[in-house]
Amino acid sequence: MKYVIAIIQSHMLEDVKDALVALDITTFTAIEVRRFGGSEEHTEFYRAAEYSVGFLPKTKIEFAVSDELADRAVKSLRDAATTGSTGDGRIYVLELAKTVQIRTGKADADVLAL
Amino acid sequence: MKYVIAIIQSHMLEDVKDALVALDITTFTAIEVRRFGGSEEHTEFYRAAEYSVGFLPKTKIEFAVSDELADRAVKSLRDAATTGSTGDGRIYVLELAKTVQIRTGKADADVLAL
Amino acid sequence: MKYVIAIIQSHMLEDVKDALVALDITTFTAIEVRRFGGSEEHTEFYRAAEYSVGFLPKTKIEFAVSDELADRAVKSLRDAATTGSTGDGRIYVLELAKTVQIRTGKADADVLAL
Amino acid sequence: MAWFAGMGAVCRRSIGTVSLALCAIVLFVPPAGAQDSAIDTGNTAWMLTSTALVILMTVPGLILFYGGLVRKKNVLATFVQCFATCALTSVIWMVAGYSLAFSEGNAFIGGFGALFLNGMEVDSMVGTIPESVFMTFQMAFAVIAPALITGAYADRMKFSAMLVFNALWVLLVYAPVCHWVWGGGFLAGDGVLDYAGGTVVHINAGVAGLVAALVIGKRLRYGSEHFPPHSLALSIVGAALLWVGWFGFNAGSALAADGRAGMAMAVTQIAAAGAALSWMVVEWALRGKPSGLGLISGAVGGLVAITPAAGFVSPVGGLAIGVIAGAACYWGANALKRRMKYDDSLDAFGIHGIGGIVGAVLTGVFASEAIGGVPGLIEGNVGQVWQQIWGVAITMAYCAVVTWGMLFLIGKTIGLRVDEKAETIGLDISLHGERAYEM
Amino acid sequence: MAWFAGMGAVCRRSIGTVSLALCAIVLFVPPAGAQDSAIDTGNTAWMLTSTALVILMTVPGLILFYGGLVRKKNVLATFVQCFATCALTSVIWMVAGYSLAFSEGNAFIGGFGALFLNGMEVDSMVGTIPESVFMTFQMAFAVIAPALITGAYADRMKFSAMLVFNALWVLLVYAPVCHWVWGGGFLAGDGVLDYAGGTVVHINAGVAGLVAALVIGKRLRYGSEHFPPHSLALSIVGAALLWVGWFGFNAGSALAADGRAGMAMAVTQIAAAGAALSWMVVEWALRGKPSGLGLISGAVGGLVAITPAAGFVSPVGGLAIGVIAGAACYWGANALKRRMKYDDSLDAFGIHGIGGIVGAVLTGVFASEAIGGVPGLIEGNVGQVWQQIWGVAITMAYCAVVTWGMLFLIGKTIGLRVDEKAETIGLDISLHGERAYEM
Amino acid sequence: MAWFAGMGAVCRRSIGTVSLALCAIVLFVPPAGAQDSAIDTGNTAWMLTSTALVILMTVPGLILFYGGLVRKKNVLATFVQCFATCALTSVIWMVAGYSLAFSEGNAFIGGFGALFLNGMEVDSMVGTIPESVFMTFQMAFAVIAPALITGAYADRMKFSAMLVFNALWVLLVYAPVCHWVWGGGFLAGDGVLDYAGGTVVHINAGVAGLVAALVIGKRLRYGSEHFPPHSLALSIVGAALLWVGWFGFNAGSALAADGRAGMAMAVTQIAAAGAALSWMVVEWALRGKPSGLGLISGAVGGLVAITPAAGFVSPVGGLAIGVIAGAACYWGANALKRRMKYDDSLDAFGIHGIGGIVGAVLTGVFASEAIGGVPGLIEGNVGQVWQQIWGVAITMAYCAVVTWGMLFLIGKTIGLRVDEKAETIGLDISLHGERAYEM
Ligand SMILES: Nc1ncnc2c1ncn2[C@@H]1O[C@H](COP(=O)(O)OP(=O)(O)O)[C@@H](O)[C@H]1O
Ligand SMILES: Nc1ncnc2c1ncn2[C@@H]1O[C@H](COP(=O)(O)OP(=O)(O)O)[C@@H](O)[C@H]1O
Ligand SMILES: Nc1ncnc2c1ncn2[C@@H]1O[C@H](COP(=O)(O)OP(=O)(O)O)[C@@H](O)[C@H]1O
Repeated sequence: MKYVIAIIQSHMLEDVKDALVALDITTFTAIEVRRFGGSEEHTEFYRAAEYSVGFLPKTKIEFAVSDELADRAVKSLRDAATTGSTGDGRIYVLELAKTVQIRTGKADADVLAL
Repeated sequence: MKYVIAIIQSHMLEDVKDALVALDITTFTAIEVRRFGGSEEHTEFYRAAEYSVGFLPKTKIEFAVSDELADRAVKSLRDAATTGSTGDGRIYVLELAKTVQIRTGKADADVLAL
Repeated sequence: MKYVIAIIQSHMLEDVKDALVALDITTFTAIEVRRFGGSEEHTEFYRAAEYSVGFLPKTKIEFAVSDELADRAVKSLRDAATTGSTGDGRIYVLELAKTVQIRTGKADADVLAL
Repeated sequence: MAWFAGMGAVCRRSIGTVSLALCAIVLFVPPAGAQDSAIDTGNTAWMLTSTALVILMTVPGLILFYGGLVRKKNVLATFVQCFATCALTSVIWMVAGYSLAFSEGNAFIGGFGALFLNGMEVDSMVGTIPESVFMTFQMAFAVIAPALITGAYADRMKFSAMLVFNALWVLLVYAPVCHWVWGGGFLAGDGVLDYAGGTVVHINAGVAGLVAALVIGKRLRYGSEHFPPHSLALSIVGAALLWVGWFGFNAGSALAADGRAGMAMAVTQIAAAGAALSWMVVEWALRGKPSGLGLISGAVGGLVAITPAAGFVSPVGGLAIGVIAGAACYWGANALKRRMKYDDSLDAFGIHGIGGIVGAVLTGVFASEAIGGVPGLIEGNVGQVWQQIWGVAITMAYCAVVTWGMLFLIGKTIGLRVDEKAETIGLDISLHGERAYEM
Repeated sequence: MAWFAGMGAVCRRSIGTVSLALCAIVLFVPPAGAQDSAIDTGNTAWMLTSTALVILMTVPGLILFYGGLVRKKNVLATFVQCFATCALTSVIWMVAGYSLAFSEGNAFIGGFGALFLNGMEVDSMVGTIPESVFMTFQMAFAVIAPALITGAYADRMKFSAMLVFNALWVLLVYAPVCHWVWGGGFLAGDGVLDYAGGTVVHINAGVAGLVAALVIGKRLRYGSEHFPPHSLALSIVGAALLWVGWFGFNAGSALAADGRAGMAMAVTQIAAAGAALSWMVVEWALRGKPSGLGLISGAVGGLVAITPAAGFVSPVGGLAIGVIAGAACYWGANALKRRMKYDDSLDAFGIHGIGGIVGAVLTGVFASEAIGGVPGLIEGNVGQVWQQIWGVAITMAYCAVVTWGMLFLIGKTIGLRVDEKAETIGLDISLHGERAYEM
Repeated sequence: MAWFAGMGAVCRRSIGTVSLALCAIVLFVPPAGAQDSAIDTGNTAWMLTSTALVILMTVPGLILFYGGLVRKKNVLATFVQCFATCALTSVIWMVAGYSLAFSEGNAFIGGFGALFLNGMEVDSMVGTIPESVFMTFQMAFAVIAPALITGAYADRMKFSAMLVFNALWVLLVYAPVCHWVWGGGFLAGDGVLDYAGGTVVHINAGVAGLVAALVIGKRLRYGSEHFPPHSLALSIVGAALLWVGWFGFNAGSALAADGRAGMAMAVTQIAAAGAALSWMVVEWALRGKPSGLGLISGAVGGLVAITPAAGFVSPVGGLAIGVIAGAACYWGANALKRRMKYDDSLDAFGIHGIGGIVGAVLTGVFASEAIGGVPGLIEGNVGQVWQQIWGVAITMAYCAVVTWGMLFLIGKTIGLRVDEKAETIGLDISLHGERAYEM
């Protein structure tokens, strides 16, 4: 099983959601993060305070998939999240040792079906 | 060592905390996330805008444990987080290669004792 | 490749950023989390409600590095994030199976150069 | 309104036991038709302003004060409860509430002569101000009383049940008690002093809140889960707006821009300040830290307590009332609440009920003949304290019984409480389909 | 301002078709020099207060109302648009706007006699209040009109283009229309009733907003992406402040603290309440849940609709106007907007335009001779409705044409819209280099 | 207060060097007992309103303005500092401050005749308004001055030390300076013009802030770490409320609802607008983007600068003062602060100090005989500028020395600053045991 983490442009979340749902990945978590990226650095002023800031808001999503589905999921996600401009983000795939569904207690539950 | 990620109902956080502390897992991180789950989708209206939204707030917690403690930790967590209704969430266990305690610089520090 | 997660004191973020940039790790994500730590527990009162709270705000950062760079990155990060007092946090290094740059679609892109 | 209460008091003191009937005539505010007294534009200007200030207390003052204290998932519902109460009560008041409170009736309740504000013309006067201004000022009072109650049942009441409850409560509890004190009813006749509504608004709302909290029951997981205020920043801003609006509430109750209004404003400021400091000191001593929530709770408690007293006490009396009220409300929202184990979510009773009772009684203690024409205990008039206690007791009893009856009936028909799932998800999503903040 | 409109109406009714020229003379407000009428401190006190209340409507009322409705990345830009409009319009008004609206001119526009407030001395009077107070009160009106328009083009307009547009619009659209209705121009001469600016402020701003939304085009990804309000909590607070400030807007338009001001305040409260409930009921019936956004949208719609009517209708008429306006604005911000497919981001037209039109027409229906001296349809004066429609039509036509022209010119020169990248990143960062909230 | 200052000025100009003693008699405001002048309800109505508006400036205006500018971990502490200052100062003022400022004394300080407001009866008058209103209006001024100082030492001062400092400062710095200018003291006698408190409130608070920033030292990691405002949205709302409340501050200082109050209100609006635009333009030119923080900083700077001038200058003079002050405060909060390397956290000196000084001096330049009875430099009265500079200099010197002494003593006894750990964790948790927002 794989644990997929993706950093995407916040405004692409809807498209990404649709792509995942199309693969029957119907649950995932999303959260606003700040992305630091040298290329997008800018200067902020607050009265006398001048400061170079490189953070922009992005959305991070996370979900689990079976090994079989992993590649297709990553591809779909990537296709859905692309705008072609800098700052489109990145996908990370981690090895997942085990999952447990809290409600049922079932281990390694049907993550494919989820 | 294992890195445990759990998505739980936000109002179960206190119970989960108590369960982890009982196992001597006395530090962990928590954060509010949005959970997308098809089954909990609902329609939101903002004047003329009508939109189907599937996100509900949940809490995500993360902590590291030794291999020996991992199973007990997952079980305790699961028992504490269960309400029996849809949306109780899920636990993910990832392989953890290494930890470093920043204050002391000690590698693979006593994650069990933590 | 490694996926590095670090929990640090929020006010050390700038120092950590500089340390990572010095290693050519020019992008990472950051987010505010709540850290529960038994040792920092305190009691909060809201009129009649009295409650023992162990959460303090911290910052969590995440980034990917090549295997070669991993150790240096962890060491730099640790050095930059240390204040010497309790609550300085912890670094977790996870195995990273794969990365994809969304804009280009390139797999396992130059994470070292990033 | 001090005008009426003061006159009532004077009345009674001079003509003794036959006062009730007589005063009812003298005090009666005839909404049906113009009086010939000339308009005073200065008084009118101040009353127009005061009306705006009292509306400011409910929206956005109370909205923010209460909204900041609930959990994130119930913020919007709390806002909506206050806002909808403002809208609904305004209409109810115009349709029938004003008539029941102020049109010609008996010692217990007004009549139907002013339904739909019938008889209120452009040139109708109440004293030196247009009746339209008086009516709207009173409307703003009628709005805030049920809005205060929402704090007691926050986080769990059905929205539909709340609307029905508030409409009934304004007609069957607020309007009668308002009539007793300001509309020519028996309490003013008996010489009970209530300058700006300590009894009518605050005790009334506080007791109704307590009854509602008891009938509806505790929030789910109350006691086991922590319910920290989601944003004390909002609550402090709300308390600040309440403070500012309260000048209209208290100094506006003079129905004039005169020395007594000025004195009412001065003691309002002083009592609020004294109570904030008094709660702060008690909390600092007992808990080691002075909290922001404590500071504003004290200030609101002081504002409540000075409300009945405003036009009757000197600045030093106001300071004393504030200091006592701050400590008393600390007790009410802490020790009392813990001991009694009810879940009055935002302390509608602990602060408005207790503050109101303390203020009403202390009005009898500190009233100064030089200020409002009526001496209190300190100036040797022991009887005033008993009159005040009588006023408090009859209001509490009436309010508790009728409120309980209403809630019982609503509970049996519509149902008072949302189901467990709705309460767990939060009222914002489950009742209104929205969230207060988009993450 | 009712004073002028009222006089205009009276004028016309008595002297018929020659009224225009005559009224223009009678109504003319001479800013250049003192009149000999005596000051009334009560009226002055109320007008000073009203001025503060109308400023409160724009900053912070409208700021919060609009700011809460946009996405997180455009919050600050929305705040800044309103705040900068407040600053810029104040200066424009002082330099030339007041002169064009109120100094001696012709039936269409005022003159240049009061540029830089020339001739306004400490003791210059307008009726019973100092001219300085009248001028500042009018300034506050001039401020809110362009600020309302910002809601239509929120999230995508260039800041520089907005400043130029607002400056031109105040001079070329607002000042003339203001002159027509209150400055001695032809509309008041024709007997069109507009007590507090339904036509001058709300229809004007609503139509300008609609034109702007059409010319500038939709927001990127409008329709495909969800744009939920980032904080309905802020919007509710903003709506509450608008409500409170509106007392100054409507009751202040009496230019006096008298019975008519009181009546205007009463119907303002009643209409706002009625409209909030009416939108709530319609939404509850059609969508299953009463939303907080609906409640405040209804309240604002009711406040808009009662604006032209305030000093002319009875409380019952006010309630009727409110209830009708709540439902009409629901339609305007929902069905109409969906059908027409324009992206009026925050419904400047759907609420202020529709509410203003409904209110202007209904003023002709519900006007009561006993209140404002002019009967409406219900009292048998059918012609008043046609006069109202005439006033609405001419204002809409003029406003639409001139606004379109201005936007066209600005579009060709400075450019109206930020580029795609700036819009995607958000205006807060791209235009102002800041964020509203630090995470 | 213009009334006093104006009289002082007139006095001095007519009777020359013996003015001091004489004026002290003429200007003296006798708090102990009624005067026989008749009450003017219009003036009283406006002063009651103004008092509410000035309280609105501190809570919630300043609370939001300052609270938005600090980091998330210090939000509540900043709110509490202002709120507690409001409570504490009110009590201090009632106990002794008012007496020291306004009861009979010498040219330097008042006496003890009005301790605990002794002698203030319901019918005591000051001019045409009740003394109780005058006293409360002055109390609101006394509240905002120390609240302004909190901006300088935000994020690091002990709460206990702050309370002691504020209490002492009100008694030993504010009350004397207030006496000099408005209580019959030597500055008014010398002909120094200060309509609404530019010297008494803003320069005084700004200088005290600068001294406090220097004595307490910089925030930890100042310079190396970035301290962005946690919520400019809150700050903009706060600035808007300051703007609205300032009408009470400036136009209220007429102590009447008359033409001069109207003129004061008009120039207040114009100067604030001019200064906001002026800062915006300077920032846009120098930094490429007009920021929201800049816009509101400019507006507040303009409001500060027009404060001493309000009742003395024409609208064009007001615009000039605003435009100059906007640019000057930009310099004060940017170039000056960077060069001097002090950490005046929220620019209490950079804006209130610099704005106050610029305003005080420009009052001497733009004062117009037609408005306030005193000509300025432009009308040929060169001496007025020198008088203004003298007033500024003596206030700055006195304030700096006494403030420094107090802080020195408090530092040696209680200690001024929280420890490093508390500062790092944040004052919300460490001092008050709470957070402003629950995540
Ligand atoms: N495949 C997945 N990847 C990531 N998170 C998931 C996945 N499936 C479920 N979750 C998380 O688990 C939580 C509960 O999921 P759901 O399936 O709705 O409840 P239950 O497991 O009780 O049926 C959600 O908050 C969601 O974020
Ligand atoms: N076992 C763990 N799992 C997850 N996070 C942890 C764990 N142990 C510590 N942390 C994180 O490390 C941070 C510091 O922990 P703590 O032990 O209190 O400090 P220190 O390591 O300096 O003694 C906390 O923010 C906490 O979130
Ligand atoms: N090495 C990395 N570790 C963690 N996050 C990264 C890393 N590289 C990029 N990201 C994330 O990917 C996003 C886009 O990065 P960037 O390189 O600027 O865009 P692009 O990949 O389109 O050139 C950022 O939000 C950043 O948080």
